[in-house]
Amino acid sequence: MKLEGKKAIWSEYQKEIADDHYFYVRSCVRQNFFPGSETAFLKIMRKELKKDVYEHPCHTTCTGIGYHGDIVPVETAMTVVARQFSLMTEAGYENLLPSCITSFGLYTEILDTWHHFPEVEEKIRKQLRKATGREFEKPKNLAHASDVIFKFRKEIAVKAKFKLINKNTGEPLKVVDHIGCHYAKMFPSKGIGGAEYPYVLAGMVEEWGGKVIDYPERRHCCGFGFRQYLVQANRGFSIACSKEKFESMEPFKPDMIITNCPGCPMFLDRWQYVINEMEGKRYGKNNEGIPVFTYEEVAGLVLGYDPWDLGLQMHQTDCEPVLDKMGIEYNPDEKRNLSVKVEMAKDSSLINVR
Amino acid sequence: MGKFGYTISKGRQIDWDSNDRRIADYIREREPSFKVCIACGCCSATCTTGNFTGFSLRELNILLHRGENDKPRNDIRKCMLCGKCSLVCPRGVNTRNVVFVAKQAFKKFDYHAV
Amino acid sequence: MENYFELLKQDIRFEEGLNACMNCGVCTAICPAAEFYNYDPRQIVDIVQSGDNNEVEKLLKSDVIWYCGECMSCKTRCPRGNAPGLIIMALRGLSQELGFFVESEKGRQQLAVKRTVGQWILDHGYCLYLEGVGTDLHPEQGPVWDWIQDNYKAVFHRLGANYQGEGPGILRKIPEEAMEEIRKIFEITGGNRRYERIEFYSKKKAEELNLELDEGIDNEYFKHIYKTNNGSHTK
Amino acid sequence: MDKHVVVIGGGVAGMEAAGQLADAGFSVSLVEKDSVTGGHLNDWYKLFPDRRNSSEVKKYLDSKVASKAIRIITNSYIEKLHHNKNNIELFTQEGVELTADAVIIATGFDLFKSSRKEEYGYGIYDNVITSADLEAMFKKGKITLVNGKSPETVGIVHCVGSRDEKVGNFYCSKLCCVTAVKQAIEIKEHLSDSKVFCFYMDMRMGGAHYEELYREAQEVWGVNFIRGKVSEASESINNRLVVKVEDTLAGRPLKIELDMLVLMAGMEMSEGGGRIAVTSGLHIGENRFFSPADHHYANNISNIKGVFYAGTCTAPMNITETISHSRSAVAEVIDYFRNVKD
Repeated sequence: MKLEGKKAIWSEYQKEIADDHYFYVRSCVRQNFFPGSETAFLKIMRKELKKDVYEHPCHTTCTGIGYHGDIVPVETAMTVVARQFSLMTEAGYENLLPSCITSFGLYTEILDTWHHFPEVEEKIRKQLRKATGREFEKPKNLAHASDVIFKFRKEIAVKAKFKLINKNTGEPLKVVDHIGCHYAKMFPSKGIGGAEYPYVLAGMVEEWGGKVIDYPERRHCCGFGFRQYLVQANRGFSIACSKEKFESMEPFKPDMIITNCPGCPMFLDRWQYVINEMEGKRYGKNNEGIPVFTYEEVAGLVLGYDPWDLGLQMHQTDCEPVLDKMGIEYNPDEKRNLSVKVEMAKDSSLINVR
Repeated sequence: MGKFGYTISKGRQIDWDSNDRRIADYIREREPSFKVCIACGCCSATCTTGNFTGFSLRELNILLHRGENDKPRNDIRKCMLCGKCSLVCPRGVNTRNVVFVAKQAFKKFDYHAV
Repeated sequence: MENYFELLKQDIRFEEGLNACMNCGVCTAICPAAEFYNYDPRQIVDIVQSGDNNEVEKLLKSDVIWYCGECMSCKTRCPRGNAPGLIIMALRGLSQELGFFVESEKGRQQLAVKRTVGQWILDHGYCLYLEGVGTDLHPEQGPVWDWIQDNYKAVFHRLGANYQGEGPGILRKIPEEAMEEIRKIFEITGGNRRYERIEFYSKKKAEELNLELDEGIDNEYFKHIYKTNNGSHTK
Repeated sequence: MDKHVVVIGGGVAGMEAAGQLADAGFSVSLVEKDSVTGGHLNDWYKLFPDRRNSSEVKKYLDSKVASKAIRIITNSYIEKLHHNKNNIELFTQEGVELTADAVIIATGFDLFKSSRKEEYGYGIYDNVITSADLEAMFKKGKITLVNGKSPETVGIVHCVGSRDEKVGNFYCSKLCCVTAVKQAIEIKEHLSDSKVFCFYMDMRMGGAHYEELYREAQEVWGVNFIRGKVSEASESINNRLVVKVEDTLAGRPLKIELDMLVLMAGMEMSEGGGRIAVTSGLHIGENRFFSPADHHYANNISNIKGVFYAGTCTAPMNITETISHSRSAVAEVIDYFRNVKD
């Protein structure tokens, strides 16, 4: 493997990412399965990086899962998205910051379609007006939340309390990155590093001391496949995809998986549990599983946030092996102890301030 | 199905590295014209059996070369050995003999139709 | 018989997704669905571009169009700029519009997607809804999910959520005026029509199969489509 | 007949044109960007379909340009040219001005830069090489992997940079199929125990004796032909290449691990040709090659009076076609002089 070859490709796929004043739209999957990640993201943006990130209480799902589950027609999805744009315009923002890859992909697809078929945009404007009386401007800048963390990866490294380094051996942690199909596969130029060798997570991992390992099934889908997971009868497909990835990455002995998309970490986490239940197979060293993280969780750990404030207790596959390697102290008793009162809701980073 | 209600799907890729190509090798040795097929489909188009059963000599050739022997070992029984295919092959493959030798090979390597 | 090709052409994704295909197979080579299902996106594109109305009708009524996971890996690679995934989306849309989806086991599942995700969008403004995802329907969520659901208030509170609260935040209650706008959008843009079509044809099919189907997900037909796998879809 | 003709490019087309012009009694300046003439011919070892040594053709061309009427200017390229009253003025990169009564552009082709097909990992994965890299190995007489060992399994990918909208090349480069077959046979000649796989979309064996070579590859050498465009390559823990393709004739995806992957790089308009086109206002086609006045009966004639095209600067061609095209360019020059008043 020649890293220079990848670097040449990375240098070709630079995308513009706004510097400040973001309009944040949340992810359905993140909110339900990784709430700590969105909380950590806002804390990093607002408290560590002093950025203005605004969240409109009236924003909704983009309907992405319904759209790709084929129950929501394309014009409906477009109009719902147009409404999000309208909320952004109304709040005085022009940099859209989705927390979800499916949303990011959908926004990108819609803007591209409107670009090629202006008559469709006109129709959607009319429909939105008719339904809600709203008007909108299209975002000037569209960046996924991971793009923004990538942009500020060096600032985060400066504040780092921990590194992605095994403190016992001094070796960098071996990290597998999983990008999420809708980040760049549809529009390679919209992703940092393009579709074939995305750099968005690799750049963070490198900057924070870890080593990204490539493996044959790196580009393979996690298997969500929308209707393929949503309906029980189809889940044999869903799990087979993740299994294919685990089998492919296993010989490289990864310490952890870092993910970009809201859904992928949930699947890569849960399917390890199911494969063990079904086939008695455990991946990872000492059969302890391969811990799976969101990029916000990794950023949070690097910045020294409490693992249980990040929500690592919501993972089925234990994350402790990575915490131990990084030398992060944590209270095991606190993991599932609900009597611990932490008033996160009063955290100022969760409040819109302009 | 257990408590989950499904099982992990098996891949259907042609896995070149783990496939058994002894049948194809056996045929190639004994009927060398087997090698020069270009998958044009003339044989299948003219095949009387194929018209009624979906049997395809073109497909059989490809699958055997890939070491995908399960379908061919079942399908090959359908061939009536009329030899029409040999007449139309633009590469002069002795298709009729390919079927003959293939049957021998299945027998030799103990592949039974299922 | 309707001219399906003309109907498909009305779908913008069909226009975007289909140029001339040269059958190179680059899509099938990396398609996750082709890897596990008896499925070949190249052949789908070939059938569709042939314009053969009978063959397209067969597709619309078959399981085959429901295997794709819409990962769009095919779009990255196609040397002719096609997107089989987008063509599939157009086919699925038409299959539901015409009621053909209930003719296949995989197609019938659309009701399950509609009555879960579809319902949550209109009821709550989210594609997923914490209380709707339980280990009864999602056993793979594992023991950790049982613990989370049993203690969701404390768990989500600690992680900074604003569960069903006012104002911004994780899993906040989306204000009624916002939900009204979403419902109105669904009404005007064909979202409701899609839902109604799925319901209408599913009810017809349930009668035909003699399976009970009332509202919600606790009924024979829902369970049937949610769980049935006749085993013919994979190798 | 004291006419002076400048030939731009000292590859097969330019050398042949210069030689023919000299034979016809003109004085010729042959401008070559490299330090030696011969162009891509210098990089090939044996030629398809007869596998004769490329040096034999080179020897013929060298003898053609040995004429005293030909001045060879190496390490120079033409930045710009324009028609000026009765002659054509040309400027080299160093600003040297040449004057010609006619010009033959023979700027040839560049090989497609295979790293642009990112999914094949050229320049990233150790044992992914191009057809040109493999020729260099043939020249050295040894086919080796990065670790010095001989490959046991080799895959050959057709259509790299050809017939591919993703890299902006809609056209077929026409000669990669036969190159693939030739190289497959040569690999088998070197490494008789190796297994060789050609991954193709269509076998376009249009030249004389090409189809016969294809048949020989199957019949004599046992090369495996799999119909499908390679979708991606990746590297396994053992430094082998995992290749994904659909076996379209079986209608199923196929996965295979190989020691080496050879990319059949297509042909593109050369950088030098592209530059002259821009600076001098010469027409190019959608394929970015020079677009002659008429593809049927005037395919040496440019849109600038007195400027003619020879060889692969107008489209992919093999050596036979290139030499024929050069000769017809010379015929056009003679015709032009006949009709132009001094």
